[in-house]
Amino acid sequence: MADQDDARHSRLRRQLLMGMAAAPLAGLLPKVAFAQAPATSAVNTTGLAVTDTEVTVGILHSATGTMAISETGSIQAEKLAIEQINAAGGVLGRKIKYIQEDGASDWPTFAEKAKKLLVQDKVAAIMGCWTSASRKAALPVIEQYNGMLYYPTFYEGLEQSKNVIYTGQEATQQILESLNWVVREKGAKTFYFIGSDYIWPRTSNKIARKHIENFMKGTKVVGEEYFPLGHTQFNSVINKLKLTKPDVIFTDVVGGSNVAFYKQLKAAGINLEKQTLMTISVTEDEIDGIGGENIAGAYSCMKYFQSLENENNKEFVAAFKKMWGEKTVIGDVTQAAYLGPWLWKLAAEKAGSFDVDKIAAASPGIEFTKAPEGYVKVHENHHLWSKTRVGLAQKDGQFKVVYESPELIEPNPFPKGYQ
Amino acid sequence: MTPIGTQPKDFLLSVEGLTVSFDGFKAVNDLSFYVDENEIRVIIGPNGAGKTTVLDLICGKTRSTAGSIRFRGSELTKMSESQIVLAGVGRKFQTPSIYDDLTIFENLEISYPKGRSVWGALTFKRDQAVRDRVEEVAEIIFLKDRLHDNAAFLSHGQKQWLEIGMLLIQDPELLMLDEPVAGMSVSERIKTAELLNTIIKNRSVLVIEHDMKFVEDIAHKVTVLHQGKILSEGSMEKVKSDPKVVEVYLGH
Amino acid sequence: MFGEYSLGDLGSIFAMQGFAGLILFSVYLLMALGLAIIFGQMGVINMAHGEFMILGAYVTWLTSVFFAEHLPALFGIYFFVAMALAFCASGLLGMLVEWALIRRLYKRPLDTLLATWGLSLILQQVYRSVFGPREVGVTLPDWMMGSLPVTDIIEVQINGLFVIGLTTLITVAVFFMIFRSRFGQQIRAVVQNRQMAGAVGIDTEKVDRLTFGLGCGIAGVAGSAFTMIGSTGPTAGQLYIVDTFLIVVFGGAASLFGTIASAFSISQTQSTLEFFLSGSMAKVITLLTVVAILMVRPQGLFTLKVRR
Amino acid sequence: MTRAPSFMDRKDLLALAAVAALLLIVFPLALDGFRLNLVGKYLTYAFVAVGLVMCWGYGGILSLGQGLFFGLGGYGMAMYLKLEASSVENTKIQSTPGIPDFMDWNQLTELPWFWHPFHSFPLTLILIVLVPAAFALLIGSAMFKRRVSGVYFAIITQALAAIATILIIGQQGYTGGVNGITDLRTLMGWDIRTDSAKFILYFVNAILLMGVICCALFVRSSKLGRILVAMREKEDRVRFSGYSVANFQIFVFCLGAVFAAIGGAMFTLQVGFMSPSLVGIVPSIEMVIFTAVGGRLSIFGAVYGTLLVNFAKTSLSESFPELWLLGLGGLFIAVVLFFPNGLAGIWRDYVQPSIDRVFRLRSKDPTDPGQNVAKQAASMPAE
Repeated sequence: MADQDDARHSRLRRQLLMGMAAAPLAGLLPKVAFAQAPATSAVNTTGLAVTDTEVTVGILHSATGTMAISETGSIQAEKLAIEQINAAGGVLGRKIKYIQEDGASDWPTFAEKAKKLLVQDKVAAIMGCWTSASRKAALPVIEQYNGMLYYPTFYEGLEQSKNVIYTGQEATQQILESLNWVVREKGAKTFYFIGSDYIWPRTSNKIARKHIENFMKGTKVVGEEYFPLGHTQFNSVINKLKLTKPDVIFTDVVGGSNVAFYKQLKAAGINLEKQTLMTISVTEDEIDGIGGENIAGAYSCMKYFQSLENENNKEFVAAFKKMWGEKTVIGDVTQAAYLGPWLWKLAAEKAGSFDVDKIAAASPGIEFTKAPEGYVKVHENHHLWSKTRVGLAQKDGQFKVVYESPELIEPNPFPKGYQ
Repeated sequence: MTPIGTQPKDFLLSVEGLTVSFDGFKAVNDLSFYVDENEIRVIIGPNGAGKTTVLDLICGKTRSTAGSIRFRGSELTKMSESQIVLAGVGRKFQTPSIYDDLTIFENLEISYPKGRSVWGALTFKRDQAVRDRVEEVAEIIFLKDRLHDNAAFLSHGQKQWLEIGMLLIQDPELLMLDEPVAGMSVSERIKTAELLNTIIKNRSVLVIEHDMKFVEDIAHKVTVLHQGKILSEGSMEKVKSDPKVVEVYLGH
Repeated sequence: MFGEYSLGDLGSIFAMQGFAGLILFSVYLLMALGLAIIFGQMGVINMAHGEFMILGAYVTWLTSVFFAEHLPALFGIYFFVAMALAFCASGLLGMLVEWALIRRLYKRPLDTLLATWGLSLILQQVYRSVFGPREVGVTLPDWMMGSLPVTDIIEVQINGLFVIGLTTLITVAVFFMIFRSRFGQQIRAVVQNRQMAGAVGIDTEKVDRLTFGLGCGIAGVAGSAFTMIGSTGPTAGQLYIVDTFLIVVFGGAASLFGTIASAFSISQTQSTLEFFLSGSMAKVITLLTVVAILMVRPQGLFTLKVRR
Repeated sequence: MTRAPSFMDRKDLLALAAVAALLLIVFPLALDGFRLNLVGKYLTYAFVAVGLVMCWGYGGILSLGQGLFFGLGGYGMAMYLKLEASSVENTKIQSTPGIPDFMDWNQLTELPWFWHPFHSFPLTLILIVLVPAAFALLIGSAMFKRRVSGVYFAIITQALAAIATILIIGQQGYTGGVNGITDLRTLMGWDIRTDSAKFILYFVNAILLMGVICCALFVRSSKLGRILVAMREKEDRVRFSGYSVANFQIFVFCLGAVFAAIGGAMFTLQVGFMSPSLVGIVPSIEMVIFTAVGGRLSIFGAVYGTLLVNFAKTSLSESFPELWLLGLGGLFIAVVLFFPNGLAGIWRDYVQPSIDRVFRLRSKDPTDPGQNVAKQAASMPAE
């Protein structure tokens, strides 16, 4: 909303102004810090935008276009993390400065802006991208110019790069445990897949199908449907659901289609309290648009829910709301985006350098104990070890966590037997 | 509908049983007439009689519902507009139809009967023959000194002449003119009559006109249309004295 | 694929599929009616039609929020108020746009396309700045969500019925307005011969403005109704534009009957195909069929043969 | 009279020289590698815009589906590059090595038939031109022969662009889906990702664009160009002067399609991937806007319009990321309402007169009729 937006801006402005006013007073304090900060020539051997007091990173998401809906949360989380890191003394004694670029929901623009950030602005890292398409477009650029991308979205896997840290889950992490859970808890035998028509739902469903057909006895997939992005008419598939009566409706519909799908499902009399529906694409963000009353009773598998009961998360949620307003909600990707700047900070400190090669090498094994989702650790393959959780959607738009994997799940972007 | 027993090939143009209906309204109804070589035929009739529609049908702008139009032995109703033109039928529209954004030279050049295919137009060369012919025609239509002006700057009468010139350069065997002197000043009208008298040599002409004086001057034969049908046909004297004609048209 | 189902099941499914087709038909018709007036009657290509719909949707959302906070007792009927407000908001914006933009472009129909595309970009950004980039969830009164069970399997969606009813009502109203009322007479007069209409004392500028406003207002109502089934976000309007234009063109632009016939045939084709094919392919085949038919018969389904 | 190529008058020659100087000298000297590559990307859209000047400005045919042709060209090139990047060696971790990675993810085990021609570079080049031309011929024949008029044609081409997008996204095993065809590396062994390759590609692109401009100038100055102007004004008169109007419309639509396809292929080479987001309605309409901003009747204007809008888009989105849509939308409206002849019109109405005043003494014989078309075509009011 306008006033909300304005409030954000003016709050930011106020913070900036206060910071400037405080600078002369606090002039003595940072000097102590700088005295300890390693020399710029030592921490930056590749000509990145690092000065004695500052280090620049890029934020690259869509502020405009269809994806702005989803990416706004990520931008907010990354800004929060950067602010918190700066408040805690920065990275290697330097404050983080960010340059924000708009990908405009347009994949070539992502490539263009990534290149701009790397070549012109010489940023030390990029927090950014959301859709697979934008990452695929930006990746060759990032590899060519040896940048460092922190990518927050849960995605289809099948990728691994020295220059990317994937802070969201890859498909097997997200799906397999949850499928086991639904078969175990609900005695599910039949599944019906409904997804948006692009690579992530198709790959996720392929993995789910392989798991169901090959690794679980007596279960099968009775239908699989894909709809163009932005599709809003689901009555036909709902009729098919009524005909096949699957035990579980497994969905990965994204964007505006989500809203249409759940509203029509409810209107058609499919009561999610009785009919098990499991989704891997609905977070708190999406429920904002769908309306809690339309999706209550559905199960979502994610690694993070806003309602997680732990100290890290309580602090994170409070800080987030303080910065961005009481009404904002935090979804899985938003939390994953929040991890990006922190993981980069930890890696830089471990490496003692901002050099991309050193950070890439230092990243595996990095542990972030203050993560809102609990505890995460970077794997050799640059994905995160993480738990997976099943949340039950509530009327108020929040999830009640009904299951949590007992152990951290190993990321496996190239799953054998699932391809 | 095709009548049997006539010998169409004797005529340059034979229209037989021609009918067209717009959503049930028959604008032209079972019309038959024949035009000889070198004949000047004038079609007259009250507003809405279907005069312009007859010309539209002959040149292919409107497709007939039934009937046949034979020109030099070929059936025009089955041909495309450009084929009809190539067969030798030229048509001038009621309101001057010229290209305002082109010069008079270019207006005339486009009607020059060469380079009418896509490839031909791409490779068309403006050689001396083209220039000579364009200038010759420009002379006839009184526009020689304005060859390189934009056509938009011409007066209404001059535009009419330009269009006639465009037809002239096309050199059709059958020339169809829709009200060539409408909206002209008296002096322009006199010049136009003069112009028409030069250009109608060696070809057949089909004219729609309201100006009776003008009609009497040029017509060999007159056809009177009324409600899509022929009311009377023959020499001007004969038509003038036909009581049916007097009733619906002249006495109007 | 039907081997495993009983005859009764199949019968029920076909009944429900027919109903789904009817809902889709109503949705399509509702989307297209406003455009049929603007494009069909005025010849203006309004690429911002979707944004006018979304304005209606946002107005509905604002109304729902207002009722929830201030008049919770009347929440059950807020939707009717919202639709009326949506009509007014989109209609007024439409009249403003006509005054500022469209009336200067009547002689350049292709240019209206470009200008209204620019307008749609501006409106999208305005929505984004005012309402935020995220989708807003419109809470519906309980009575509108849910369904009436007819048999074990057959259930009739109440909001589906509502959309069907609303579309019927608006269609009848539009027909009455265009073909029976004095205003409609004036619209048709202006469409057929602007100068003549002006000469006989019709204020053609006013008629244009009201016609455009009417078309946009109907778009607003459509947007309001779509909050029941679709999403409301700054860019949601773009999703509808291709479908909507195809429906109007397929029907034969100047014919309101054609628009109905076209919405019916397209929705039935798509709904049936969706049952047998995947959603994406159903959409592609439906659109391709429409385009192919338009290539063979460019004037659309219904048209008058006139001397041009 | 300067007897350079007969299809250019002195003004065109000067304009061409100015464009050449700007593209081949000023930009490479003034811009760093990154910005130069950006300009190269913009210039690929200028191919489409020049085609639109011919189709829309001269032919009166507004196509809202040029993205389709841009995409056909771009995908053609991308398919060739992808096959080269998917050598058995590069793809040995796949279950079926030797096919593009996205096919492997979609359980394809052999290359679809329509990919096979793209193993050969010469064949790819031919197909990049031929396939869009064939599509345009098909669409054009179906529609122009039936006299589909401007607005309808625009809407139908728009629908075709939308269908193409849904199809590409839906058939991801064959097309790479929404991600497009990414991770392109070499062209006949030459790494196109390096800065030096980008530099060379920029020049190839600029020179090709000038070739396309010359081609457009030639068509415009031929009798065909005058027939196009004539058709736009009095289609019936042209028809009843013995021309098949439809054939000329088909020709100019095919020409526009081929120009767009060349632009698409160059896009793929310079940007390094091709995706359905360049095929759909939005890019197609944006390209029309570039043309309108440049001046729909000005071939050179198309280039400047494309550059201007894209520079504005990039700089606005860098400084005010959340506001650039407002600027862009306002630009559309302003151009349509106040400058229907775009930059070319502004140049003609304000800049050219003052230049002429300076050079008045040296004015030359104005009667060569071949020169008049451009001037007059440019001076006509829109539609």
